Amino acid sequence: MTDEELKAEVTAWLAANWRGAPPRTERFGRDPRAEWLAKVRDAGWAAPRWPAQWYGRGLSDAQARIVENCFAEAGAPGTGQDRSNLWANTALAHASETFKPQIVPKLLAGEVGMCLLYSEPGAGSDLAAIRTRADRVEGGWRVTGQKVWTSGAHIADYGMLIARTDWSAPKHKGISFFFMPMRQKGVDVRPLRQITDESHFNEVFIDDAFIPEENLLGNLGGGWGVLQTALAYERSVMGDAARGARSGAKEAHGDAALLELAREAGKLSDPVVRQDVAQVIAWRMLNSLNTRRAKAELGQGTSSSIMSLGKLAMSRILHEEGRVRTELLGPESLLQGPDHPRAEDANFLSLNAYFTSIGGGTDQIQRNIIGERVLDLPREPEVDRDVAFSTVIAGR
Amino acid sequence: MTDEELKAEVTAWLAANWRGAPPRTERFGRDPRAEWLAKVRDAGWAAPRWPAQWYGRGLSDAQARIVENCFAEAGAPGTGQDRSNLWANTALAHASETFKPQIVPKLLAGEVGMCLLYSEPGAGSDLAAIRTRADRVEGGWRVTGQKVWTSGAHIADYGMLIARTDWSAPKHKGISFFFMPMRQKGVDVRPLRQITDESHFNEVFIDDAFIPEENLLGNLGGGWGVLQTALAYERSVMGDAARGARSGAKEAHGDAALLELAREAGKLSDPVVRQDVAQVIAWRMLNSLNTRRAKAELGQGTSSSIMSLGKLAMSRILHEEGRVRTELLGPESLLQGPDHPRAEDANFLSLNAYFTSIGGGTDQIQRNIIGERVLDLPREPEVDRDVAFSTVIAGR
Amino acid sequence: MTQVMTHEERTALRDSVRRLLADRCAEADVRRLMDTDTGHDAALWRALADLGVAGMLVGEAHGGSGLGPVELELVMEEIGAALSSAPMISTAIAAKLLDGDRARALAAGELIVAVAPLGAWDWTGQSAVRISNGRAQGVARFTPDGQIADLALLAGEDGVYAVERAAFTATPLPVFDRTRRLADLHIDGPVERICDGSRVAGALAVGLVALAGDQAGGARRVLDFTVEYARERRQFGRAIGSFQAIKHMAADLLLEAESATSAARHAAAQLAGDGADREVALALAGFACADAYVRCAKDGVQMHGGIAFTWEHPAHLYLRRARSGAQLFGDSRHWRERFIQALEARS
Amino acid sequence: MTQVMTHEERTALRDSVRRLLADRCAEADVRRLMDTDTGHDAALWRALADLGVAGMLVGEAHGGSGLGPVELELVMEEIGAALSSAPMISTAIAAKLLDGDRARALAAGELIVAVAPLGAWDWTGQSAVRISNGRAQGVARFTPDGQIADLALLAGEDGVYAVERAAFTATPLPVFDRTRRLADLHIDGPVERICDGSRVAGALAVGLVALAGDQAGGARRVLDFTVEYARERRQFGRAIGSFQAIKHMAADLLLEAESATSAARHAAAQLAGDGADREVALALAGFACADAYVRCAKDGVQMHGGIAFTWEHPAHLYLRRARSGAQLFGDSRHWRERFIQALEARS
Repeated sequence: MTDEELKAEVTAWLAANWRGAPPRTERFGRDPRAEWLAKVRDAGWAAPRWPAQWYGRGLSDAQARIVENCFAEAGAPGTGQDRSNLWANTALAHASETFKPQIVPKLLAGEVGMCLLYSEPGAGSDLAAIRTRADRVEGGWRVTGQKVWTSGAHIADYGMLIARTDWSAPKHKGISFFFMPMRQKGVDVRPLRQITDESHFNEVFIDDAFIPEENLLGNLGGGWGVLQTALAYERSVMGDAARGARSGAKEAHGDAALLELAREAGKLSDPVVRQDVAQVIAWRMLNSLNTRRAKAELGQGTSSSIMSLGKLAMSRILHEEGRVRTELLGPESLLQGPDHPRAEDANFLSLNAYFTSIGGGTDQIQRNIIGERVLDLPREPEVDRDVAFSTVIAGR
Repeated sequence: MTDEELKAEVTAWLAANWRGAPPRTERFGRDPRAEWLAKVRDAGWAAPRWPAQWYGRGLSDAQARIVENCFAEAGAPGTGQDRSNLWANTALAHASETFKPQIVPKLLAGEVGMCLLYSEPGAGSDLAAIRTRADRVEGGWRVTGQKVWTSGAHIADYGMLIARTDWSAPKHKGISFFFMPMRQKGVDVRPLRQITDESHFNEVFIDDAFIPEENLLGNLGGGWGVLQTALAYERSVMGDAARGARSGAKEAHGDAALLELAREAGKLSDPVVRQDVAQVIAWRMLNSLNTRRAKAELGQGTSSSIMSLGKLAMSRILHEEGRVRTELLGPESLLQGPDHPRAEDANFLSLNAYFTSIGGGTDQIQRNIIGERVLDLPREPEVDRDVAFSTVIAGR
Repeated sequence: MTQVMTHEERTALRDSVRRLLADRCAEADVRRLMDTDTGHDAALWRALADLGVAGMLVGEAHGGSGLGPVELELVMEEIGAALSSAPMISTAIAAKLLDGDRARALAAGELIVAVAPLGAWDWTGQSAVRISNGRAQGVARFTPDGQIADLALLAGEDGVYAVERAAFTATPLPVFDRTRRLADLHIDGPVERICDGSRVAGALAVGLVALAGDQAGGARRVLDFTVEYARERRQFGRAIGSFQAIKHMAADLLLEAESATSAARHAAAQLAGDGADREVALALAGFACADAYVRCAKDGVQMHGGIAFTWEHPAHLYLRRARSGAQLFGDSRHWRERFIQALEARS
Repeated sequence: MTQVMTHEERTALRDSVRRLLADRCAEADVRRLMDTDTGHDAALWRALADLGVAGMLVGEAHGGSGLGPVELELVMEEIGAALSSAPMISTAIAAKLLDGDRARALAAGELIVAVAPLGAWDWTGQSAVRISNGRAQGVARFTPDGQIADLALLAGEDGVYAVERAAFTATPLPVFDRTRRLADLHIDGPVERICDGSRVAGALAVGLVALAGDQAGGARRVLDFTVEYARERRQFGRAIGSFQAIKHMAADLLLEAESATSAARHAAAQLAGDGADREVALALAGFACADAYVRCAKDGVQMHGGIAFTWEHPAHLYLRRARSGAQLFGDSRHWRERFIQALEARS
């Protein structure tokens, strides 16, 4: 098919079908646009790079982008999930032949709510130190343990879970990866109160919960590898996204907003403020330019080292923007609450910046990753890397 | 003796003897004030805290300070060497009973030039990895190796040398500490050109040089311990001293000088400059206050964690002052040389700041030391700590 | 006459405050007060008064201990370390402005006084009170402890005026740092001129030193528990404090916390001795302590990782307090400017 | 007409420059030139001209390749990485101001032209040249490549004037960065008005982009050899790059170096396309590249430790070049101000 033919087909299909859909409000949980998404999926537009067998059309990246552009022009969601749908990509790559046909179509249509069950109180930066156990039983596994920093667990149907299935293997080698059904006795979800006084995350207490045989992804004991692809995926998405103010509209115009705040505060003529505001906006702009260049270089087949820098860059931007907003507001920043939205924003940003600098791997871990994977600097000696995990924990 | 009696005695002695002396120009090499210093030594004032057997008077710290104050009032040098003379203190504590009486009086009188032979090209931060060897021979040792970052080696009579005497011991345990005679065949001193285009340091190539038996300090293989006391001593002196501009006079008035430069440059009314200048001066002042408080707390018998912070603090001060001076000068900072003294200062400072942030243990090493010795944070696992040094180097 | 304590007496005072706060102002107490309307623990304040702390700056003639800024600073380090909401800063300032029975009641912990600096002293830039013919009208913004004050003092260049409780309404503000309550005072009523403006600078300097002590103490405490966590918490088979990333942050923070302590104590000593470097020292404390505290609290959260992103962990309480202190009485930008002005005046 | 190269052509151009510089502008060559009076390598400049680099911005009609800022920036990354003193920036600016035979000579590498921006363009704040009745008199300060210039261009708002060699004396300045020579031009003699002032802004923008490329290339190179050293150098039985202190500095520097590259290339693209964000992009490159280079060079020295404190080690040559670039055409403070002005104009 030529590019023109493709474009014509998508445009025609959209003209025939797209009538608008309710907006998506949450990243997690069931998608209110499910009906529309199912239509997109069935038409083969949800993941056009995927093979036809899996609802795709086997398009090249270039042609898939044509589809995406058509959808974007129409304001219609649902395509490009072969790039953006973490759950579906993971399932497609690693789910068992029994489970894959059950779950993939639902994921593409947003019909099932999902959450991540990775971190534990004792395994944050050192994710491979998880102690949640999955023990083999008739027809599947029984799971017991505790997970933290889970988003949307209270409305999820499945959790992508890592649990230890082999305690005699070294820490990275005894882990398996599952789609665990969340709606069962034995899975207890409690909200986690954040420093911002919000609760976007949960703790999940798992007590003898059951996972059917076919819900294992990848090989038994091969969970660390599955996890790595899922994490790399998440990181590349994360650097891109600004995570500052509460309102999505504000995020989109981050630069103008800071300038505007300085003007409102009557401080835009202050030379010190001008330097500070300029620097924050510059960092934000540089991060966008880096990301854009990285994508272009990937497009040209050049390897790009920039992709992994986005999250680290964003962390500096957010913390510094919190500082500058506070500087701009002066005494007003002492306040909070709905009557003081500018103060609320400055304070929220100052605290929520840790979501980026700690969440999904701290800045420190991120620098390790960049140093080792991008700059090829040697790893630190890891004392517990090659030791049976049961021996590691016995030694504490 | 009462404080008053002591004060009277010192004052009288100074009145009878002090007629001025040539100023000291270099930290290393023979002291031009040797004649006067010998007189101070013989009168018991050079190291008044030391026992009478070693030219001292066994005074308390409080009384010794009375002596120091009297000398300071008269403008006479030479006392307080029990606090300030690295060489004499090291020799008194560790030299052999044969060598000590030969060397200590000369050191107190500044009659012998000294230098430090610690670092090697392959052993900078990791000083215990030295490969200079001292092999046992009839009547002493034969030494071969290379040392760097030596000040005053070209005019020194002795070098305080660490060399490896046992290759089968772990790295820290096979090192011995010597006073090596410098004026002999086999010791070749070459100037080292610094990034500032000065040469205050030497490389020392040692080829089968001889050290007499009695010049060993401490025990054979116990050199690391001797070194630690000498280094701790150096560090506490170093944090105190500002190491910025070339001229001593300028150093003494560091704060006023930066303010003055801003005024000269016509930028003292610039709000951004004012913030920057204020911050540098503040850091300098805080460092002085920290040092003063540390000394006071030591006086009160409280343990003080502050002493070791001085060098790290000074490193930040110097680098930032280099930046601010450059900012103040603008295009003028592009220049160097005697016709552009302000530019020369700014550029010199910007480069020479590394003397503090690298020399005598990099900032990074210094942070390790503070973290481990002051804050009691655990050491990193050291892969080569308990291995025979010969095995360590064979493994490279 | 200011009393001068020996080193041992100071240590004893400090220890007694520390013990009291450890007992009565533990984290659970702080959190309980955060959820109350006034944020005030009357019983603890009485206990502090019994220790002589409320009246420490009140002269002995009025039932106080007649101590000076040096001892105040030391006590404030404890107050700050414990995140206590006790109205110490207000009380210390008031002690320098009140005499007679009011001073006596202040020392006894029976009178809580909020101080509103006006005119050139108005760090909020938003207060506006008109005083004439024995009456005052207007608003004094962001006044510490206003919500529990029995008396308000309007401190301007032309004099200090006392406003009785009946003549003002205190509107508690929805503060981000719930351990330090602020209120807008809406004043409309008679005032009493109690002294002329010449005492204001000295009194507010005492407040600045008190705040600096609070900041130094807070910085040190958040560093201490962060370092302790770094010693205990294990990841990758090692204590996280053995990793340079954490260890080096801790070393840098130690420099910050020690510098804050030096700055606060130096300002106290200069103020006590009326030293030549008084203005320089006060301005230095005005920003160095605030900056150090913010940095220690900020990096303290980062060093903890995820656990400190929870409401239940105390690290963010210190960050909130650090942020509020960094605004109170003028921000760091303001005090750096004052600092360089003082240097210019000296040179 | 600006020629547009394909990605492959650009890569080929870049590689050919890189190979030439690797061969003829190695560290030893740089050091040799540092010790000469002019700092200029005439043979290398001819070789660069033969590659088409000297005339890359000169139109094809005048013997150049008619390329644009995007290709210039790419070449400048190589020039900067190699610390080459080739008069590329001056030549690039001049290419946008000259026509006819002079442009032809410029493209052939036979005419070296120094450009002195005057009036509002005078980044030195110290130049003072009076032009009237076809004569100019005065001094143009800190002029790059002035010491080897055959022709000087005075670029002011009211026009561009050519000054022949006989009408000016170039006093070479004792520069801290000996890889970038500057001279004061003492001008006294006839001038020729060659175009009006409207071309100046565009020409100087080309110079800024060229400098940004130089900085991005230098930042990347110093980072590269620092990382390489960190992989090889062993202390405590490990490569120093395995320690977090070093590894994390390297990661932060990678962000700086990549950001510099993005900023320089974005400014080039905006200038080439005359994009809407042109002023914003130019100003951003004006400080982001300078700051990134200074930081990479500074931390690069620190990461090397003692070895980089020696004259013989190349790290300080990059630091010197970073420092000189950070002043040339205005410092970061200036460009941040210009940046926010451009943002204000846009909003």
